[in-house]
Amino acid sequence: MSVPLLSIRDLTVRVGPSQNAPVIIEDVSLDLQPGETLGLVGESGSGKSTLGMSILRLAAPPLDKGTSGSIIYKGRDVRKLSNRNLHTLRGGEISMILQDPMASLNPVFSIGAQLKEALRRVPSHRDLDGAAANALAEVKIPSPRSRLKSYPHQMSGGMRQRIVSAIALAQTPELLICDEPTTSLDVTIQYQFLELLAELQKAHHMAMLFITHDFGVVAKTCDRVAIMYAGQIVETGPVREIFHNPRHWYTRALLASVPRTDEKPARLPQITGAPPSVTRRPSGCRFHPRCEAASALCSTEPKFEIVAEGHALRCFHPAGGGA
Amino acid sequence: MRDLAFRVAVALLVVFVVVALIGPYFMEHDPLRGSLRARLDPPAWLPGGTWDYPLGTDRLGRDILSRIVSGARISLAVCALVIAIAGTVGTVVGTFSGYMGGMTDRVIMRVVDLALSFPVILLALLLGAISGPSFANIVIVISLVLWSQYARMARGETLRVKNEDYVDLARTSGLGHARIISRHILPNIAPSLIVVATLQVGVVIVLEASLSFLGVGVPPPNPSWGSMVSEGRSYVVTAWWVAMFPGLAILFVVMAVNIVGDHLTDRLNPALRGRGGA
Amino acid sequence: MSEPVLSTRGLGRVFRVRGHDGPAELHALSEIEITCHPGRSLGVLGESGCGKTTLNRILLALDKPTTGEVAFRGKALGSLSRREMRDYRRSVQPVFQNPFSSLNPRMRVKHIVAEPLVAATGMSRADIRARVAEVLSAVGLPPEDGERFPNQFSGGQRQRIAIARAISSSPQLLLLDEPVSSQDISIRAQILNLLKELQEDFGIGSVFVSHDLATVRFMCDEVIVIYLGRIVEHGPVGKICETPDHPYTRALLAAALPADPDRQEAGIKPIGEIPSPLDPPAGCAYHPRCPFARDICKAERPRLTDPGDGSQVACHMTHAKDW
Amino acid sequence: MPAKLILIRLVEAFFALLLMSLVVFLLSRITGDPVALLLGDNATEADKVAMIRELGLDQSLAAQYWHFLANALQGDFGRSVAAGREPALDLVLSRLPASLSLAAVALASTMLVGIVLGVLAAVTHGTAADVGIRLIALIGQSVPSFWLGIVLIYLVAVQWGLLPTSGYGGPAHYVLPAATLGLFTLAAITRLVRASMLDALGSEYVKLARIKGISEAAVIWRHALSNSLIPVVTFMGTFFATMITGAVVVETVFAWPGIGRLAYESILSRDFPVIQAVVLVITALFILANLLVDFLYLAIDPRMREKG
Repeated sequence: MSVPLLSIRDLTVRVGPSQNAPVIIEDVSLDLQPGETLGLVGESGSGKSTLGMSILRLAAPPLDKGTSGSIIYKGRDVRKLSNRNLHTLRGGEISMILQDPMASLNPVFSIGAQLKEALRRVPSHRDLDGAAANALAEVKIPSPRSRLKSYPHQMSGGMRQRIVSAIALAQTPELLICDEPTTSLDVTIQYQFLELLAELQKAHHMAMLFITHDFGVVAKTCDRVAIMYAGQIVETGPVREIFHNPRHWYTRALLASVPRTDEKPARLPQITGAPPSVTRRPSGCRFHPRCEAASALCSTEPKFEIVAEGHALRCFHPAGGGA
Repeated sequence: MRDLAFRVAVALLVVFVVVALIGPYFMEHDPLRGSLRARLDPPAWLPGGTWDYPLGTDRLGRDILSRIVSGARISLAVCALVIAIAGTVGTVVGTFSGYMGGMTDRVIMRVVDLALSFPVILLALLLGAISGPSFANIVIVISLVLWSQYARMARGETLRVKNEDYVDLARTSGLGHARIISRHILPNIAPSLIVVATLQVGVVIVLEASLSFLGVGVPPPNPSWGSMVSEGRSYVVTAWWVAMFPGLAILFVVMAVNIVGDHLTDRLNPALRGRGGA
Repeated sequence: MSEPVLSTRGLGRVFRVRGHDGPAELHALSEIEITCHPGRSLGVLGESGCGKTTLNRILLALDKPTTGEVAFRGKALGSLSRREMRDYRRSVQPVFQNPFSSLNPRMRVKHIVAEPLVAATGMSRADIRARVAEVLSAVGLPPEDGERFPNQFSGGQRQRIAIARAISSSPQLLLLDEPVSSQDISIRAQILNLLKELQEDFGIGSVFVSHDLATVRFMCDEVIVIYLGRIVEHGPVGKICETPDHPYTRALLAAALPADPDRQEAGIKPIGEIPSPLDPPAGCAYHPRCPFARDICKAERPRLTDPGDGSQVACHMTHAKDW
Repeated sequence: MPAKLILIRLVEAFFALLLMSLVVFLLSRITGDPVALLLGDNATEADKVAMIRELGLDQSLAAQYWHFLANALQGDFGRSVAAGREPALDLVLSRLPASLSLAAVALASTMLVGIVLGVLAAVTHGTAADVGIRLIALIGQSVPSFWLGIVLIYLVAVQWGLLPTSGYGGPAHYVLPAATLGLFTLAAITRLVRASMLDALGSEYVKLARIKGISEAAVIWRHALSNSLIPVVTFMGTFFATMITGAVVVETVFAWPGIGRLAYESILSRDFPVIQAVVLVITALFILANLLVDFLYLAIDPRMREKG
């Protein structure tokens, strides 16, 4: 396997520096290869968004002081960068699209001003207006030049998310983190946005970390997928492997519980209980109180083990696969 | 740290209320009658002072401590009355306006906006000048100033609560307006109104003192903290304590009220942080 | 078939709003005809701004239609006597999307659940208490929970409380407005199963408003698809999800991403933005986004007609088999 | 549509002025006997009758009000009853510069310092600097201005002799009155800016700005502050009213020859022509200030430009 673009090792994020502070992310390790798309799937409170923010060192104040582990981007540890280097990394090498396109544009500045702020950081851009118009054209905003003077409140949700993408991609980053970028969009708009992202990814040769709770989005966009539960990655593998042969009981149950358009069962297979809150996570396998295959062993800590090429999980009793 | 400040502030307010209620019965001196032999006596710890008059005396030889204790009662009474009157009127107007919505709401709110930002001290001075300083006057004038703040808060909160789904649900269950307002709206806007009320205690005390200072508040010889400062003004150079101590009393009580108000804001309605006191 | 609980005739709702230049009319709903029977579930499928929320509010008598009427057991809502109105309130109960907004934080759960009973039935206190315990256990909550306040419950539990409240007055029809879209994925199946079970056990009918084709497939018997305030297709759920006729429904089907990386080839890819309802396109409102649009689609609004299988579709091109 | 908005505001302003003039007129009529006040104790009946006719007091109340309005529109509020019998409006206008300059100095320094302190407190959230700034704001909100003025005069002017005790004059004369006048508003602005900066710094658009890689200074002073100023503008009208209220007190304490002190003196001496002029001039000023706030709003928040 080639040298990964991004390599996260043993990342733990607590709410503050104390060892007793509640843990949001626990021992997360993952690799991202150049040009590939990794889906990060989890429910609310699983820590997936915090993971995304931590990569750019944007986790909110008490969290930044409670972070340990390493985030290696092209051989450099992001966590040890000077402020100056951090600012060139942000936007320039790693960029991000946030969930809420309504909130992520500054309401008092024009689209053009916000876009140019990012473009100005690329020295080769002489004609900023032209570059900004091109950037809007690339995300398929009609009549881009006249749109530069518009304000965010004058656009639809789908348009705004495309503008956010134009801003995120203005400095041609190599890694794009997408934090639920389509959750607030209508389905037909979501579809088009995902297609656009795929095109942009190809054009810019970007790697993507795609954070979502929607398995349909993962199936459409990702090469590999990592499933998070209660702050840990419980299973990771190639997208086909995970969808067709999930080995962790959480992945398995979750996939089974999603309604489908092509069949109408009398009941959906359901997981009992609710995901634990950050302060009340069980010991051992975090999923064991809700797991149908749990044994006494499961209240001890399972290891993260590789079961097949690129397929690893954290479970004492993996499902399927002849185990 | 924050909790400590809050506790100290609460303790101070308890002392203020207790002193205002029963303090006057324990004072040796009559706050209204002075001793001509003891005019402008300094506080006990300065040369010439005696523990007979711990905080000194004023130009008529009246005991400053007794007058401050007695003034606390006036401040408390004004606060209680103003908050009861302005709070009731403001809450009724604001809740009605927000609940009705539409044109009614727009007209009422323009009036409230005007009242809110109008320098009502002019009206206060006018009223005071016309009918002479009196306790009733000051309560009316300050209520006139402050009802609009309750109205705005009550209206904004009513609008917020009115949009909550549980109000629609109550309507789908066939509840009438009166029951919706009493069961769903009022209990949910109450915390914010309590915050306003708390923060206003400070405003009321300062306004009352300011008006009394200007001579249109509590009529002399009753010892309002404001009029005490006013009387002491002419003696700042020779007898600073006459103006200093009542002023400090105002400062400490109002600070305590504001600390408690901020604390309640954080606890009851964090969205209003920093916007209550302006 | 049994007598319909609710039905609408020529329902329309126009809002007067402030447009870009002066007052404007927003046609939120036009010519909506639906019939709701006890024990049957009608899906209302559409994206944001299509009018499905307005429809829900009109069915709940929270809003009045501009044209047409809603009838309760065949009698127009406006002409109901006080007594009949109480019966209507008791028989038609909603569950909203957001259980954080639909439970009054200052009321105990038992009072929340009992509200429809207190207002619309003449039950004694003891009967009410018994009924509250009964419906709480029907949704899987212990009766002791009645003493607690909403903030002591998770999102999934809150939605159960909202459902308990809705069924407390033994309604014949539930109006379900996206009841799971604010829920975590592992909770969705629980809530959907619960709703389906309750409907089957008590013979309750429902109107299920949703943007998600897969959920509608699981929950509903029949579906109407709404686009910009008009019904564009109406039929049994199997037909809508497998062989839809209207191009918009087909786009929705393509955009409903299946949780399977091997089934990603869409039939008709959705294109374009949803137009502003203030300025809907002439003719067929979908024509700017429709790959099959002809001149007639721009000029003339298609009527709902039977394509030959008992369902209804509003499209000029339905019989043109060449597409 | 700003044009429509401005029109609505102008109509409102007109009615507010009209209402205020009615209030002032009625208050001055229901109180006491202006004739007795004007003529003193040893006037004859004939003098009184002549005076009543001269003042138009024998006409109906409505006619009197109409007369009053007509005169007021021409700038005629009558003459002061005090020594000199100056025209009331002239008296007010002659005192205006002192008040306006004091308010301008106080408001400008207050805004500047308040915004900076508010931003600093938000940026250093939770540290000693934040606690210190919040303590300043707390004291500023709690200290009664008349007392603060006296304390400052005693300490700074009398004990240390650094600044003049009172009166109107060069820049040094402005320091103490402006500080006294501005402290409450300073505290309010600091708190407001701190709170809205905290909101803004946690917002998604600030996250996106950081993701772009722009400097932290640009994030704070450009992205976050531009949004945090909107609530400050919302409260400008209230601040202005606070300043006027404060001016009456502060000008009295510092013997500042402005309209605040004039209002106070004329009310104490029941000089109704002056009272009427002062109140209406202040109302006009106040309305003007609120109009300015509306314009500021349009300038700072693009979302407002499209609302009617």
